[in-house]
Amino acid sequence: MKKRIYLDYSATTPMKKEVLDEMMPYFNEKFGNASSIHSFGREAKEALDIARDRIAKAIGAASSEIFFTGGGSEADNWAIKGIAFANKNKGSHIITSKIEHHAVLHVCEYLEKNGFEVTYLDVDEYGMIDLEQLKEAITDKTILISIMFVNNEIGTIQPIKEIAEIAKEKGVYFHTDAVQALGNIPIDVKELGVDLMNFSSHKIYGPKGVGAIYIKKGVKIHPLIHGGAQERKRRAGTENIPGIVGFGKAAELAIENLDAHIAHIQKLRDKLIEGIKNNIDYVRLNGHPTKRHPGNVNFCFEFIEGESLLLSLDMVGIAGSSGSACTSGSLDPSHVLMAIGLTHEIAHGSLRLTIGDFTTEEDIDYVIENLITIVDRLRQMSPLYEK
Amino acid sequence: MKKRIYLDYSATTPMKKEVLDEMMPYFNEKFGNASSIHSFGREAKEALDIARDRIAKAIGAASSEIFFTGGGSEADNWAIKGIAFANKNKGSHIITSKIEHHAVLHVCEYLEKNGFEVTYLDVDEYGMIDLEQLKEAITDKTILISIMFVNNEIGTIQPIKEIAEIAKEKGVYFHTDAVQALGNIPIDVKELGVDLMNFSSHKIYGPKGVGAIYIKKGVKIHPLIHGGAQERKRRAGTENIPGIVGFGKAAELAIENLDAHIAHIQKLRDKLIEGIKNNIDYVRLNGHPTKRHPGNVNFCFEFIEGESLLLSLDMVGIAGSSGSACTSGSLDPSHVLMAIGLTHEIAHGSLRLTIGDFTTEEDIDYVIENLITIVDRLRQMSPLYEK
Amino acid sequence: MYSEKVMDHFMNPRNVGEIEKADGVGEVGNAKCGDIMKIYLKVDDGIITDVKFKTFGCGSAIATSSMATELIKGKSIEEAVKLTNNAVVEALDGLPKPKVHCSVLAEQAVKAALYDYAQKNNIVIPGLEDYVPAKDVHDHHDGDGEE
Amino acid sequence: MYSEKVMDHFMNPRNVGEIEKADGVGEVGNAKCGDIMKIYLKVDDGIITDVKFKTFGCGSAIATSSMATELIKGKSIEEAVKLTNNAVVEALDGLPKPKVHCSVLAEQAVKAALYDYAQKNNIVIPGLEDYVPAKDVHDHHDGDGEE
Ligand SMILES: Cc1ncc(COP(=O)(O)O)c(C=O)c1O
Ligand SMILES: Cc1ncc(COP(=O)(O)O)c(C=O)c1O
Ligand code: FES
Ligand code: FES
Repeated sequence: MKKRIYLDYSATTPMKKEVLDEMMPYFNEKFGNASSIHSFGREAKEALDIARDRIAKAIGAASSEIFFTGGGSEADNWAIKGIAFANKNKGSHIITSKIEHHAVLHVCEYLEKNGFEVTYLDVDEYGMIDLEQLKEAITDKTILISIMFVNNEIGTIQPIKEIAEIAKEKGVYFHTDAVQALGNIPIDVKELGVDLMNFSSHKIYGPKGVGAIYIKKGVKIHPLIHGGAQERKRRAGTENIPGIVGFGKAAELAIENLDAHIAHIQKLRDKLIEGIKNNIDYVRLNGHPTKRHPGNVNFCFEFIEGESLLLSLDMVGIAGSSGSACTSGSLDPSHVLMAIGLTHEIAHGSLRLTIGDFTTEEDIDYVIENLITIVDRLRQMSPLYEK
Repeated sequence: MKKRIYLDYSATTPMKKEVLDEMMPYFNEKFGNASSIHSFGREAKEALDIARDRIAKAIGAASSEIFFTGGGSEADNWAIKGIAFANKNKGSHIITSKIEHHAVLHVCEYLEKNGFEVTYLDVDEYGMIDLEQLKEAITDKTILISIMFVNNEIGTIQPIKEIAEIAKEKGVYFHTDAVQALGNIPIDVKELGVDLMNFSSHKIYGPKGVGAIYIKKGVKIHPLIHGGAQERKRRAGTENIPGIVGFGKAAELAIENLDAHIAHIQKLRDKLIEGIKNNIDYVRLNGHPTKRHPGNVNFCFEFIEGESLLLSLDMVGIAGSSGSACTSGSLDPSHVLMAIGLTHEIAHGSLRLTIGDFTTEEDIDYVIENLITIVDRLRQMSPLYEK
Repeated sequence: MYSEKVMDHFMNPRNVGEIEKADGVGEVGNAKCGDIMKIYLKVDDGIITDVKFKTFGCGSAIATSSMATELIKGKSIEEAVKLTNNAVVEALDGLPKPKVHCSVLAEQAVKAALYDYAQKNNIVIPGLEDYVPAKDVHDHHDGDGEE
Repeated sequence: MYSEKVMDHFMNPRNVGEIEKADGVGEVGNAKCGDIMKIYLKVDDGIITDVKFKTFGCGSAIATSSMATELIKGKSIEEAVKLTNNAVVEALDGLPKPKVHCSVLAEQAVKAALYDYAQKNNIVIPGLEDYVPAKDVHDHHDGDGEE
């Protein structure tokens, strides 16, 4: 078979074998509904409890503060709409940043159309928010700050603890989207002091279609999905037991292997960054040089366009992603690349390669080698490039 | 191993082997994100398209009218909130029934707290709504009628086509929760004339945590989960490809085997109903005698309480469910049993046994035999029973 | 969900039945959810020599009835009146939180039977001086989901 | 996502490059998303004898540039001016819906080059009488999701 190198771990990950093994009995043996009181139901309930404990342990929370959802996006929607509607008597102002995931941004835009006011904080050229700007943005009417932990495109890590302190001081809830953080940097919700934090299983070698949210005890929030009394009446719907079991296992593995995982991907990340910088002209590393996701590589290649780059890489078996307008499905290039101050033209030539546990040194060598040729070929075709 | 007889197919089903087989490659081989343009992404996208086609075919819809969700409850929430908020300029009145699933009822109650008005239609002793009462309930401000297709507790089947005609005539959207209908009665959305219909995979031998909604072309609806541009910008979140693939396969199998499936479970259902009626005194069949889910058996046993009955059945390996207050998690017995006019005392002794593809004649014999003994034992303990 | 002890007392309840010509009978219940517990006492010389129960209710209600009767059998009425629902729960190795209230029903049924005995014999049992027979002691809390 | 033909024209684009001292040059693009297409024509006796392109854009933009140049090479300017984006799309066995607009860029680039030729030679090409050079022909529609 043709060589295939997956460098899109921030988009989604393959499931680990241990995760699948753990899930298997729950598909057609222990298949009960966790709400049923018979033995089939109790088996499911036990599995649910274990998974919840594992997630709780992974982030230093109490099990009763963990709620499962159908994914990271649902959890983002829940956090923001849930807090907004439950606390609108206190105020109607929300603060977020310009580089949030769309599952946060589009919810905020929806709320703006429904009587809420939203401040979108700027970021600097590295994608970092400004704590002073945050402080100034807080008003009497502010009920929620939502700032992501690790950016999914450029990998920048925000100062979550400092933000939490500011929020706490002002008596404002603080939510952080930690979908890209879990399993890639250590997390302790109590030490960080956040009120809400959400996760997605398929980013940490777990199954797709499962997520979770940490809701600190005492936080006032409405459900997003009403109905049955599952998840302590906060999130209705028959629990996806195999999915939740897999997520729990994936979280457990992620924490057990955290140091080795980080060391492995960081080494390869740095090798890739150096390889590109040393071999290709007119490139620019996006994101923060040090406060960055250990597996994230994001470059702009001037004079060429991202989709062409992705397609060319795909032809040699390399899977990456881009913030180019041509792949975005909207009129504009990535809002994150715009927010860090790139021009449309430069943002167009962005390439994100994200490294994971199954990436090897040889993969990186192969990528660098092919990237050199491909970038050159596309530049030769470009009306913007004059050699 | 101890005998285990699962008679709770309306709560959830085991996955069929063919379903699991179809899902397997998508966990860690074809694991891409369907939004990615590389080969891993395209494999996922293809699988997604096939599954969507299968669901569409199963209900006579166009593929572009099918949207995947994280379950039946999410789809109910989406249908009702989505229509309510998108059409509130037209009116703020919703009509539903007293026997809907909580994923409909609790959404309606939530909307009542947020400026909407809701009419809850009565049902007769068999659980049927009254079309005249429906007609009378419709006002200038009515924007949505939501009436379930097949009731999950007592199995009663509503006259969906007639309701759709009334809705159409009045220019009101009509949603039906078909979670218990799919795979148990033939469905053709075009012939029925409904605007929205939702489903849940784990009720038809597919995986948990996946659902779908049919939204007729042209229906004005807001998303419930905002974010990425998945599902044609209507439902954000990385698609649960293995889950969706499994659901698609399950729907395909359900339709292929529909006649045999119905014949099989109906025969066993009738055998169980007769067995109970002929051997145990003071019992009452709940639900409609003929317009009923082919696998649904729901009886009240006077003088005893449902949880005790379930526990006793569980001790001999039989898994069922009950509408008793003691199992409901709320102060009251099943709202469905109340709506068909049962007293608290009678509703207390309810038992639902739901039959599926893996149920056998011997299972039914075993259940009848044990039920006779158990009911007698519990009645001997009951202060209400005088023999 | 239930401990082994609860399941044992549910499946093999002790002291089920009625006592003809009982010295004290107590019936308590919750009009709303319909659970009913009835306890019969035989008292000799201030000692509970026999006790029986009938219960219409959940597994926990039956098990707590059974355990409560066991705990007061052979005891003096002064001891029996001190029986708390917590003692019953403990003796059963615990109950799921939403089921703890069923044990209150058992405590109340015992008290009601003792009160009946006191009334019939025109005595005052220490600890029952202020007792007012209550039928409605049963409320449900949080719980599990549903399919 | 893309047909085999598109991928072929993307990976092995025909007529890439520039023509020095071209008889007509057209450049179109979308200020917003930054895609740019440049077409060079060599015209002899009303016949397009050579054509080259350079494109900064997506796979579809490159493939449609390549196909467009193939379709007009050897044709008369009267024929070339009739080239529609639909013809280019068809020749490529179709394009995904959100990518159809890239083919419009190709049509416009050809027209711009022909217009430039007409201007330089002071002639009027039938079908280009009302042509106004437009830079902004590129808009994006619906699309796929994101992780
Ligand atoms: C009629 C009905 N609607 C909705 C649901 C909710 O579906 P899910 O459990 O997939 O959220 C169920 C079952 O749980 C049901 O029976
Ligand atoms: C930062 C971030 N937030 C939210 C999400 C959404 O998660 P999901 O795809 O599970 O809905 C993603 C990825 O998709 C992400 O990277
Ligand atoms: S050039 Fe932008 S999408 Fe084709
Ligand atoms: S008697 Fe109703 S819950 Fe125990």
